[in-house]
Amino acid sequence: MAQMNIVQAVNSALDTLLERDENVVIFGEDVGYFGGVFRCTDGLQAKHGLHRVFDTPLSEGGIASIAIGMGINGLRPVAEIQFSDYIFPAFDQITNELAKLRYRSGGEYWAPVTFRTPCGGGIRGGHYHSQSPEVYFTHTPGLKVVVVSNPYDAKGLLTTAVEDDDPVIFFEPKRLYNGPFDGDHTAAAKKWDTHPGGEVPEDYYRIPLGEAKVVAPGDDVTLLAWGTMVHVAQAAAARSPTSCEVIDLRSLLPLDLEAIVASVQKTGRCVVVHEAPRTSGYGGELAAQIMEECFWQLEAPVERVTGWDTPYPHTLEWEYFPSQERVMEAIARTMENN
Amino acid sequence: MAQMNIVQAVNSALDTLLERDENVVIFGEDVGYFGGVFRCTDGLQAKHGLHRVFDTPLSEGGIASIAIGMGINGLRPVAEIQFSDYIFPAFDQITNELAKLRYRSGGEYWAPVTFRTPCGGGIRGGHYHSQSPEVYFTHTPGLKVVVVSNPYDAKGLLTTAVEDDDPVIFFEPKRLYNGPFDGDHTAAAKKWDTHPGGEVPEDYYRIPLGEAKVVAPGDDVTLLAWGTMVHVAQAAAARSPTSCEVIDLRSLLPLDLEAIVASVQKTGRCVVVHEAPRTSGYGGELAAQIMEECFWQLEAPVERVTGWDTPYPHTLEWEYFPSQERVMEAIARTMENN
Amino acid sequence: MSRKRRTLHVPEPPARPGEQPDFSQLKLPKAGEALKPAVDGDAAEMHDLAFSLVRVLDDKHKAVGDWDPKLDAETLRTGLRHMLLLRIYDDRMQTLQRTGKLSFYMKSLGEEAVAIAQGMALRDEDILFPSYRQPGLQLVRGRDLVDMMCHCISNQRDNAKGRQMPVHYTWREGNFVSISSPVGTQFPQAVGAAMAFAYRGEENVAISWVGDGTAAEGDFHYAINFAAVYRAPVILNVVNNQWAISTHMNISIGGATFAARGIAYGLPSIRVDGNDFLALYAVTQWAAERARQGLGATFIEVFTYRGEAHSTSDDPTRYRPKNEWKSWPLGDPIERLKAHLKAIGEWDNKKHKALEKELNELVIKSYKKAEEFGTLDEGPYPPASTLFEDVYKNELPHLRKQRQQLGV
Amino acid sequence: MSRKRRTLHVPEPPARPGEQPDFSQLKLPKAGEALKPAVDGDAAEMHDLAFSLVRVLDDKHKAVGDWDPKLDAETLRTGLRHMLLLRIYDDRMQTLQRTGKLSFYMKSLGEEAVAIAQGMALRDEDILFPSYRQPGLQLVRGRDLVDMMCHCISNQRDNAKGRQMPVHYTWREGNFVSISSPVGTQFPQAVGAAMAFAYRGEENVAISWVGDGTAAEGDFHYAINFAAVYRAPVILNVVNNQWAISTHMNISIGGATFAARGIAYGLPSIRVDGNDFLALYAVTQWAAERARQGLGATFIEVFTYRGEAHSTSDDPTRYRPKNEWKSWPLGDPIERLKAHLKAIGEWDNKKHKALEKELNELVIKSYKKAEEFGTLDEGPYPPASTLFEDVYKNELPHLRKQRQQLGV
Ligand SMILES: Cc1ncc(C[n+]2csc(CCOP(=O)(O)OP(=O)(O)O)c2C)c(N)n1
Ligand SMILES: Cc1ncc(C[n+]2csc(CCOP(=O)(O)OP(=O)(O)O)c2C)c(N)n1
Ligand SMILES: [Mg+2]
Ligand SMILES: [Mg+2]
Repeated sequence: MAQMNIVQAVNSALDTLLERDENVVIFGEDVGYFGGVFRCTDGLQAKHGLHRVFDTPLSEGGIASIAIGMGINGLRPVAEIQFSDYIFPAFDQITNELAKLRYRSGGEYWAPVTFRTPCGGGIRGGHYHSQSPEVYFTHTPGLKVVVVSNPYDAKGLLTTAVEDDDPVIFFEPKRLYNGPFDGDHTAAAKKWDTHPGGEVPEDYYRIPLGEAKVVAPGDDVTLLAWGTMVHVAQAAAARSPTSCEVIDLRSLLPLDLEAIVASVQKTGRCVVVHEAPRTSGYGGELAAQIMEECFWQLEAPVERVTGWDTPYPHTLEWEYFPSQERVMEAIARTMENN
Repeated sequence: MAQMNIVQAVNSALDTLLERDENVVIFGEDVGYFGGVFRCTDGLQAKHGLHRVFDTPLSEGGIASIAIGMGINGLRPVAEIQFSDYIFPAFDQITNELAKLRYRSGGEYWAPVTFRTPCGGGIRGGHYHSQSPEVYFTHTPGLKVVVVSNPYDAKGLLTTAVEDDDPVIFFEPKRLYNGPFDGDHTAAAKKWDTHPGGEVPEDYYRIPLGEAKVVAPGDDVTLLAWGTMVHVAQAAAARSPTSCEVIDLRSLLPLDLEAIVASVQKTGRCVVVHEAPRTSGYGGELAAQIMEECFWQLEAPVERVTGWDTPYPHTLEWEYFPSQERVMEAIARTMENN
Repeated sequence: MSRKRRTLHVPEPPARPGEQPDFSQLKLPKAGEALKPAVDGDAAEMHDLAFSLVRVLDDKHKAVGDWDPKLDAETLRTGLRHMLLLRIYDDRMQTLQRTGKLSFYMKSLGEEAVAIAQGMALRDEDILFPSYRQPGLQLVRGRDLVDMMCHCISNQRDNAKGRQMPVHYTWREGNFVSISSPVGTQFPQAVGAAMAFAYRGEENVAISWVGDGTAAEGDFHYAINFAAVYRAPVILNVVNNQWAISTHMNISIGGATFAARGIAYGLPSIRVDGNDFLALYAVTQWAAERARQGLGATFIEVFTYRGEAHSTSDDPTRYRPKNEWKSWPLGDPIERLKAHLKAIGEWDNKKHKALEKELNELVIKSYKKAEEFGTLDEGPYPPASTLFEDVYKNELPHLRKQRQQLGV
Repeated sequence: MSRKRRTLHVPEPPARPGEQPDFSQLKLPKAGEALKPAVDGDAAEMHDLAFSLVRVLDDKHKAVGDWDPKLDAETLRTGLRHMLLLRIYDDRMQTLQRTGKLSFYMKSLGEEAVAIAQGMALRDEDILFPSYRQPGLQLVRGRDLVDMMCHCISNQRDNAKGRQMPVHYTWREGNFVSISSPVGTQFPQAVGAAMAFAYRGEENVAISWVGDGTAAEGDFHYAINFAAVYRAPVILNVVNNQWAISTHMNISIGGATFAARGIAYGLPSIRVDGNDFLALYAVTQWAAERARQGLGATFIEVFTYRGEAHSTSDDPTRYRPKNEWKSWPLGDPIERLKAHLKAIGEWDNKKHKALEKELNELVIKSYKKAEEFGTLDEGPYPPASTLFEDVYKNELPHLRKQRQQLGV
């Protein structure tokens, strides 16, 4: 066991994977010599060689497509998209090619590609360094989608994602890289050493995709969140007079519907929290599934606390970012229906 | 008034727009001399000139980006994406640029671009000529999204879309181009002349975006649909013993929530039908909003009848395509909860 | 050349329906004229090849010049056989499409040499990333026609399990990567596959093809750029058949040649007569050898003409002169190879007739066999449960639920 | 050059931290060497310009050769002033960023001539699609520094209403199109804007810039291809400052030059010394004139060096030698123009000092004024209700509801 932040946990996962499987290759913009703009691949090129961890031209479409070709031809590529805001030039290769390859070839071809990409806001990144595009990928059959919320999960889930023979889009909330963040930007920044998820085994381990985690047990309202919002939800739950069960979904697809249903059937109330815009966000899908599965147990409509339906602002970031207060209000609203 | 199919209605709208506004330009792959692979721009180049209706290189990203530049510089471009399956190479320009331009520039710049694109299945087009990607665009603030279901609406909505100063993604279900289609592929193909929507004014008219249309009144279940599924839903409603109110959403964004709420508050039950895959489809968003607005009126969970969470198949198309039967079963299921 | 512009310039083809085909702007170097650089030559010294045209067969049907690959007659006859089979197969399938036996079809007419000659110049371990216009590669690698047909008529033996439209073949055994409809996506994928060969220190090459129209996609640029940067052992071909559905290449290319695009990235870039079996073979062999030696990628413009409609969904008389193909100066690849074989005394009309007959029978027999596994209209199709297979390696819970909902 | 490959080839820069900077591979033609074609010359006859380097200022600081734009001293002094102001402004803003007054900053150090010389060679009606590295264009067109600063410190007077990070300026009055972070997207948009000029028969041109790294994006290819096909009156510049964050241009370019990419599309393609004010001015003027005459697009590689970190988020000593910029043979654009003005007797050190002082004061005074409208930390910011403005032209119902939910 060691103390790690998410940057180090990702680095440790990649290091371990490079050691264990010679087919693992890592590439992307600035990931080679420099070790990535967030330093997630720091030292890996020096340790494993230029041909295993390397820089690419500035071309997300190119990165995605060579990853697919490598995957078809026996490698296990881990590609970094520098910010998830920049994944869109690769959208066609990901949705039309990578996602559909196994299906369209009758199972003859597949490409076990993992895309790692920093997502989310809270870093004054404005419009184009703050987006949370996860829902687009959940609507694309053939892809798996993971969003991590702490170092321990990051390493365990990334290891599983890379070893998975299906393509995985792996989101790393950049606001969490160096410490947990509960939405209170006026408080001093925390480090991971104050959080249980900061304890990370140095050796190889896996966390299965599709298993949500109850991060705080409770009785009256279920809070569903992923990424940074897990911390916001937990903080709101702690401040709320209501007993809340907070669930970190971890993988959005496959979805751990069982865990969600078990909780909502118990509590009868649910608040989904995400950073992405509201309309057609993953919160809508969850609300719909919860209604389908728990209709008779629901005591109030599933509440959604989300980013607004606007692009992500810079100056007014904290008016956009779903706050503890907004989560608490939503909890209170679900309780009104009593 | 004239009898038109959707191809002709679109053509007539474009013709009228070209006449009325010299800033309207139309371009895309094969839309010029040839008049488009679905013939929607037939004759327009000959009539209005090479510089107003022209062919482009085979590059959806290029088409989208020059459209934006033209829009910034005073033109009103109408670009065709030959199949909506091929809109993804333009995804970055559409979601990161076009959608966010007005916002990021503090309102200084905008681009009044309309993308027309044939969508949906039912034509044995398989994987890559059948997709319904509308939900991706509804999750992108800054875009408006329209899906048409008949010639009259097609002309009226397209006219409004092109004249709108916001960007619009305008979906034309290709299975409906030549006639209404209710999902029964074993029946003889119908023509638009048997449908009231086949009557189309030859002159200019507009249909506002954001107004849904009740296409069949009813009391017990609300059916929400758009595009081809409007016809499937109507046929299912007609066959069903239950009294169904069928609503054609027409524009998904802006959404006519009022009309939906009014209907569901009356019926207490709702089935959403769409062709796109289920997970994170627009049906999830609608279900969530309906729960939010009509929680106390709902007698049963909102049902979703959708494409499966697989890529669109070729041979087994009719196992994939949401059928009247599946809609009827869903209606029946909502009625069970009585 | 100076002129004030009045409005937007939009290029047009030399001739439209009702007009005479016009290839007068075409500059065709003579056979044997283009120099052949050493396999390990410096790309910067080969720019000429991107503006010239490598041709081996001369007007008298002789093979001339440095690029003559000096193939034995047996190889040439095999090439002829493959091309002929492809044409007959195409004809048959297109006819069947017209009668409703296939939902869709696309021919290689006039471009048969591309897949056949280039395919023959490679090794079986080399991995192919074709577009829909190179099904002939499968013939070169000996695929059973019955399997190809079963895919095309979408029956239960379609190894793609009915997921795609006809002509979107996949054949892992033949190293023929699943074709997808979005054009161009395979081009940079081939570069990735080539990088994997290099990574492992293997000598194999990857090869891919896109059309003249497709060269406008971003994928084209990714491919050529990444190939150059990593010196990937890949052969990147633009098959310039002058048309992209109804769009003439004048709309696809602003000036220069397609081959010139390779120069811009420092790649050896060769323009080759796409209807000249020998030239195509030689150029591909040269490029493959270069790649195997670790010297990186080659870019090839294959200059040809699309003899047929784009696909069965399309009517070319609406946008180009009816007889344009007949006026096309580089002729018919089959006729040209046949004439060459005859000119060197290795073929005659009688043999040709016999071969045609044999291949016709093979196609007819194969089709009968294929129909035994089902037809488009009647089935049997792959079972409905296959709808939910292969989305992921293992079925995920939500798909299991959906499968059960469909009752399969 | 033949060698068996063992594994994947990955290019590296000539020198890394701890090593000596190494520009020995650089071939620098002499000033005045490159020929200047007629404005209406045939692009196919100008290929040399894509492999050479247009330079006007020689080692003795004299303007030489055909490309000398023969600017009067007043214009040169204006250029010097703008470049100097840009540098002082940059220094000030970067310092302020370090003290937390800005959330982020990016400098133009070493590349000041790009925006200033190119901007000055244009007309005000010409539309600009810059990257984040050409803020200097605003100085050329006389934007008030206070407005630029208000954007950068994200206060209530930011005309972008706080929607973007600093240096993402927008300025419609100056025909300066809103900068967005996704690199390269503006390049083909500029082509569309140029097509609109052509469509209306106007003489104006559009111009855009991307970096060496960015040239790998699909947008780059779209731009150059569409520009060529429609002969759009656009000037497309690749500012090759040799680095894309930590990525050396050797990873961006497989061979040849960036300028060579224009050749591939039949465009006049010119490589120019990006630190030579006169050369940049001349080349841009030539390209603009060509575009105004209806002769279409020009492609320009501006060869320079990024003197500073990529941005304030980045530490270049981790990936390149510390003193690389100092070893860069093409020097500092400000020093070079200054030396030229001195050499022609139009400038001296005293004037320079005075100018520096004046501009320093201007920047300090402007900043004081800017802070009056609010600061990053304290505000006032744009009111919270602006969060919901400009998503659409008019507020849609769901946004109204969300605004009300926020209580604004
Ligand atoms: C991304 C994408 N856009 C559009 C299409 C529709 N389409 C199919 S083939 C084709 C023309 C291709 O022309 P070319 O590249 O010259 O190849 P050819 O058919 O001549 O072999 C078009 C536009 C597509 N399949 N994919
Ligand atoms: C599409 C996209 N991918 C990645 C980034 C992150 N990024 C910002 S600038 C940059 C490097 C750009 O280098 P270059 O094009 O050479 O321009 P320069 O900074 O040198 O002016 C990168 C990778 C981005 N902004 N947009
Ligand atoms: Mg073609
Ligand atoms: Mg750069």
